Amino acid sequence: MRQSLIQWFKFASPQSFYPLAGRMIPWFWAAAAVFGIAGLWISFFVAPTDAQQGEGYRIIFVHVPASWMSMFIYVVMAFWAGRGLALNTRVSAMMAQSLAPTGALMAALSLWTGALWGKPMWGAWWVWDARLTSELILFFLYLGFMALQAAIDDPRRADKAGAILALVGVVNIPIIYFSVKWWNTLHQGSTINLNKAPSMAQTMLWGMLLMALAFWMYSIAVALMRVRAIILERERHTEWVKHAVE
Amino acid sequence: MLNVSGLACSRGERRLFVDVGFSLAAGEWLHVQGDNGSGKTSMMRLLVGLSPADAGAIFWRGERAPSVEFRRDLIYLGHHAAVKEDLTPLENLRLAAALDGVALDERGALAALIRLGLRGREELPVRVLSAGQKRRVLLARLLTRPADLWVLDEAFNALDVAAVKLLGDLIAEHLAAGGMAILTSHQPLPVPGGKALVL
Amino acid sequence: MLNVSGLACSRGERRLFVDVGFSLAAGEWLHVQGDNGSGKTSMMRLLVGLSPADAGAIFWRGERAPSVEFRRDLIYLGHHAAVKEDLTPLENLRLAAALDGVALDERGALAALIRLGLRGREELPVRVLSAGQKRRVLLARLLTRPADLWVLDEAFNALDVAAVKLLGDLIAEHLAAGGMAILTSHQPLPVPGGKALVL
Amino acid sequence: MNAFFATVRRDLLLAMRRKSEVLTAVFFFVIVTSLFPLGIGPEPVLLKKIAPGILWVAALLATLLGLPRLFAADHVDGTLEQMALSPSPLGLLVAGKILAHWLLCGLPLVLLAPVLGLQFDLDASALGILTLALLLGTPLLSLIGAIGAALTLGVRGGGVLLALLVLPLYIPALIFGAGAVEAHIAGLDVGGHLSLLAAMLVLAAFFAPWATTAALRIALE
Amino acid sequence: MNAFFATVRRDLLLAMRRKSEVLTAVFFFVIVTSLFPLGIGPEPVLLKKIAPGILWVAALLATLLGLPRLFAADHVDGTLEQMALSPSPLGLLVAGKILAHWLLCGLPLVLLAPVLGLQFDLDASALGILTLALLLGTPLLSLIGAIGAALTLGVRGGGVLLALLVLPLYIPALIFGAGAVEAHIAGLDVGGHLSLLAAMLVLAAFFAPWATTAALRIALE
Amino acid sequence: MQWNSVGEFFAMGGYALYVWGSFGACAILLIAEPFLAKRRLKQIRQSLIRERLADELESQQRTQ
Ligand code: HEM
Ligand SMILES: Nc1ncnc2c1ncn2[C@@H]1O[C@H](COP(=O)(O)OP(=O)(O)OP(=O)(O)O)[C@@H](O)[C@H]1O
Ligand SMILES: Nc1ncnc2c1ncn2[C@@H]1O[C@H](COP(=O)(O)OP(=O)(O)OP(=O)(O)O)[C@@H](O)[C@H]1O
Ligand SMILES: [Mg+2]
Ligand SMILES: [Mg+2]
Repeated sequence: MRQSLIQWFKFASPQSFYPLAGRMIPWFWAAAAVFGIAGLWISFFVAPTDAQQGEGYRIIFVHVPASWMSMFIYVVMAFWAGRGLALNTRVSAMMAQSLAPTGALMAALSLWTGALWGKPMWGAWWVWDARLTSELILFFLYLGFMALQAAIDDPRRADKAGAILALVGVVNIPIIYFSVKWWNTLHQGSTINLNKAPSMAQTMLWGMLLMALAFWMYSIAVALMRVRAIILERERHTEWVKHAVE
Repeated sequence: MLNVSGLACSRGERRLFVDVGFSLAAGEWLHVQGDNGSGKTSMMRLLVGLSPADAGAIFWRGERAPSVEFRRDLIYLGHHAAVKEDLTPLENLRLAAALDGVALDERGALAALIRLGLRGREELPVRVLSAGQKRRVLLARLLTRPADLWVLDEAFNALDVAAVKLLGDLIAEHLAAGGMAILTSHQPLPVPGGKALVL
Repeated sequence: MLNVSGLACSRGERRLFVDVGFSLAAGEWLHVQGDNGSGKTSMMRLLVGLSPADAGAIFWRGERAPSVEFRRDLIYLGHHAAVKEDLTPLENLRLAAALDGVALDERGALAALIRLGLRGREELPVRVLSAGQKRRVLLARLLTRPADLWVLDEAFNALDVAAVKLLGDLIAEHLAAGGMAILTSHQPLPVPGGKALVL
Repeated sequence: MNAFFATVRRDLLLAMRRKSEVLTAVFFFVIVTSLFPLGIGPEPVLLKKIAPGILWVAALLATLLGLPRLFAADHVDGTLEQMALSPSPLGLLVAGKILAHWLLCGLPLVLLAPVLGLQFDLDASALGILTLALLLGTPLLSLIGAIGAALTLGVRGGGVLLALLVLPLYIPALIFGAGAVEAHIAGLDVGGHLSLLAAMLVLAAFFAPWATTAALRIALE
Repeated sequence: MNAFFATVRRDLLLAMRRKSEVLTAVFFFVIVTSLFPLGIGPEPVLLKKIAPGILWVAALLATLLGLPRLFAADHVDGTLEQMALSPSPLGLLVAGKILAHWLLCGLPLVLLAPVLGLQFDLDASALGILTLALLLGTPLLSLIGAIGAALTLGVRGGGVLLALLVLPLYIPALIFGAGAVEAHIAGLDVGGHLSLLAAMLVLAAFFAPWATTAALRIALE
Repeated sequence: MQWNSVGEFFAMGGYALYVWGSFGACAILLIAEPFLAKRRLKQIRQSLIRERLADELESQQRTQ
């Protein structure tokens, strides 16, 4: 326990995190590819046609992972940002900064695939339903976070201001999650419920979970790639960076 | 009573200064000197705790600053006017005192304004005052709030000859009463003695 | 070439001055003196046409000012910084020239900034510059726009010793080339000669 | 606590001195609510249906409009610096400023809403719920808004960035606030909506001054 | 004319430098249009009916939000003084600033309106009319707004006073602009509405820069 | 396996636009993003290398 704690703090320095991230990236790409291929296989070739929705329901295999990741990444981002604010560790703030674009991308994908699903199912690209709207808010929160950081030129100040915004915005996550419970809306409620038997076919569930894992691994890989660039950009005047690039 | 050591500051990629140190005892004052952009203002802002230093330590009466005690003993007047243009000099002074938690009655506030040559302007909105008169309103705070350490950034700017002399006298009185002061100015200062720190 | 007569100004119920008059010929300059609040800034703003006078007349080369010719021949630098904090010194200078309808290439702008000791700051946003550096950016306009009449309100404020000397030299050069200048300052001015006007 | 009341008094005094400011947030509220009937056309049934939504959105925008000025003036002229250096805790002064903002930009809306609601043909009990919801909601708007105002302080062109940051956070208040009135009109129970609003208010009252203070210190660096 | 384009370029450059500013007027527009459905509830028929009104009011508020900054920054830092003293006519510089304001705060709304209209389920021809009406209307908003911005310049707390002055003047634009789309949806002729808008635009284009310049000179005194 | 032909697979039971629109958008964005990240890394690396070269040149000139 102690040992791992020490490890944890050791990697809090950009200098040691930069090569570590470089070594981890290929593994996450590999995992993302494996899960992705398996997931796609199930999505298109194993999962049966839905009785009500026909083949249209297959959007679920990208829509749900994107929606989950958009929320999950926000929480992770807020965690890193808060850690950076509290402990003043530079890597944490950089992680938060590198996660934001990926999170925004996931939110955009969730909105896009949801809209493409809504047209055949509900007959409208967009309805002002609570969950859809709160997902839109999440997208705006990501954009706000990035806009705020871009608007402040001193990176240290930008980190701190962004952290406060990220922490305040966390309240939105439970609202998205519970939105379907609190308002009766068009959007589907939770299908994965521990108490009840799964309400959808077992294969669908597997496909969804595999795709979600693929999205997850993908997100980690891209975020690590981006954080490496951010580290170099921010630390370009230190000695170690001059030797880090060959 | 004020001990500063190893202070370093950088802005952007520029190192402004490293390893600045000095100490002030009761009755002493420090003249921070340097060309435009050498870092005088930045140093003072570090000192009073408005921005974090890259390195270094500041001790006030043996305790690490910035602390509440330090703030209670401190007056910092910067480049900014820090007066509300819509309020009168009188209101400005009394409200500033209230925010600092100091009791200040009308009489005391008026006396300070008159000492600073603002007789007849107490009831005008600060907006219409001249540049030098605005500075004087700000300087009146030196009289209305007791504080041991005065940190004045180019306080002599925009003042006419009489006001420069007056401020010099105020500082001399303050030092004689055991106070301390840190000043910047590009002009020669009308205060005798004083340590010098060149950035 | 500049003829001012019978100028009067009041603010609120206060008469600041009446019957101010003077004239300036090529190569001459005027030192407007007076205590804080005596009306120096107000007088200059009347003169350049920013606010209307109670009475009096201003003639520039025999024609009644303010006219377009007068404005073309005039540079007025006031208490304000009048530079955009978000832009770099270089951009500030070039855009100010463009608004005045003067062609100014990068080379010319750079040369002016370097003459004013801003080497290495051309690409920083003005916001982060020091108080004196901001004033220098403003003063660079004196070099980039030809004008016969310089009206400078406390232009020596916030400048360090080297910059004060530099500005003095600039003014002397300007006068030697047949220009005119109207200056205020509470400090002694490093420019020889000059008429005095006490308000 | 003295410093707290001194801040409130100071901000109120400043607002009074500018005279126009006190009434104009209210006028804005009135004008925005009257714009909609103009843009949408005068159908009573339609108007009644959209009344709670419009009143809430107008209240939200009126609050938003006053936000950039919450700290900006004090920042530009250096007063905020002086506050940060004051021996009184900055958090207390900030809380005072937020309260003053609510008294100036929030409370008048609460008092005015019933009158404007009348124009939209809402009945007395719906008006009561509307007022109650606004009474809980407007301080929440001021509290959340203060965080945004502090975060965008150093930032140039902050006014619009502020809107971008703050509006998403206002949406829950809007949904529950307008929802309460709509639920009441539809004959449903409004307790849930109102207690959620109250819970958010309590939460914000604890955390917002703290977050605002932290953001201000960052802006001053 | 050089000074005119220099002003436009300068204002655009300043806006770019603040980065966020360019996109945020648009975001404000988007967010405000999304607030209403949230406040009002998700009934498609109802929403379609109020869509033109909402889009116009949102455009109007988005323009309004950028107005206080139109001259304020130049005033505070003394640049406006310098402009008034510049040999180029002040009216020309002012016209340049107004054009830049429209390019930054008006044009993006025109381009975005069709997309947002889609969300409210408007059909293609209604979207066309909406865009055309906004194309005529938003420059009008900028022109009228500039007068208000100049008039409230010296005045402290001008932001809200500005809204108070300008909104009443915006109402004709709102009525004819939203009216055009509603008339089209109702199957009526829209030529009248649009030509009235165009006439107002021409009138404003002649007089607004002049009035603004006069107001600015007063503010500088 | 429920597909009898490749054509049927791409037709997606009449939902081609929606299903392929979703999967396609995901594919495009998820492939583009790593490339953008990669480019950012490359740019900063190049600029660092350039800077080191400039340093070397400068020190060479100084010793000469
Ligand atoms: C733009 C439109 C849409 C958005 C923004 C959106 C957003 C979301 C979000 C945030 C989630 C994850 C929340 C959770 O797991 O509890 C989710 C899950 C889901 N969505 Fe959507 N959605 C949209 C449209 C649709 C449509 C049209 C359908 C189907 C007709 C749909 C079906 C689902 C399903 C089945 C889930 C999984 C729920 C679960 O298993 O928990 N969504 N959506
Ligand atoms: N981001 C940055 N990058 C590079 N240099 C910067 C940055 N921010 C500030 N500076 C420099 O830091 C210095 C800050 O100086 P400061 O304001 O402390 O000077 P000062 O000694 O008070 O000068 P003055 O006498 O003009 O008031 C300036 O030289 C400024 O150019
Ligand atoms: N409304 C008013 N009522 C009374 N007095 C006023 C009013 N407005 C301005 N004043 C006075 O007019 C004078 C304006 O002075 P001005 O700014 O011209 O002075 P100055 O000579 O430039 O001073 P400084 O050296 O301080 O810059 C001040 O004394 C001010 O108090
Ligand atoms: Mg300084
Ligand atoms: Mg003056």
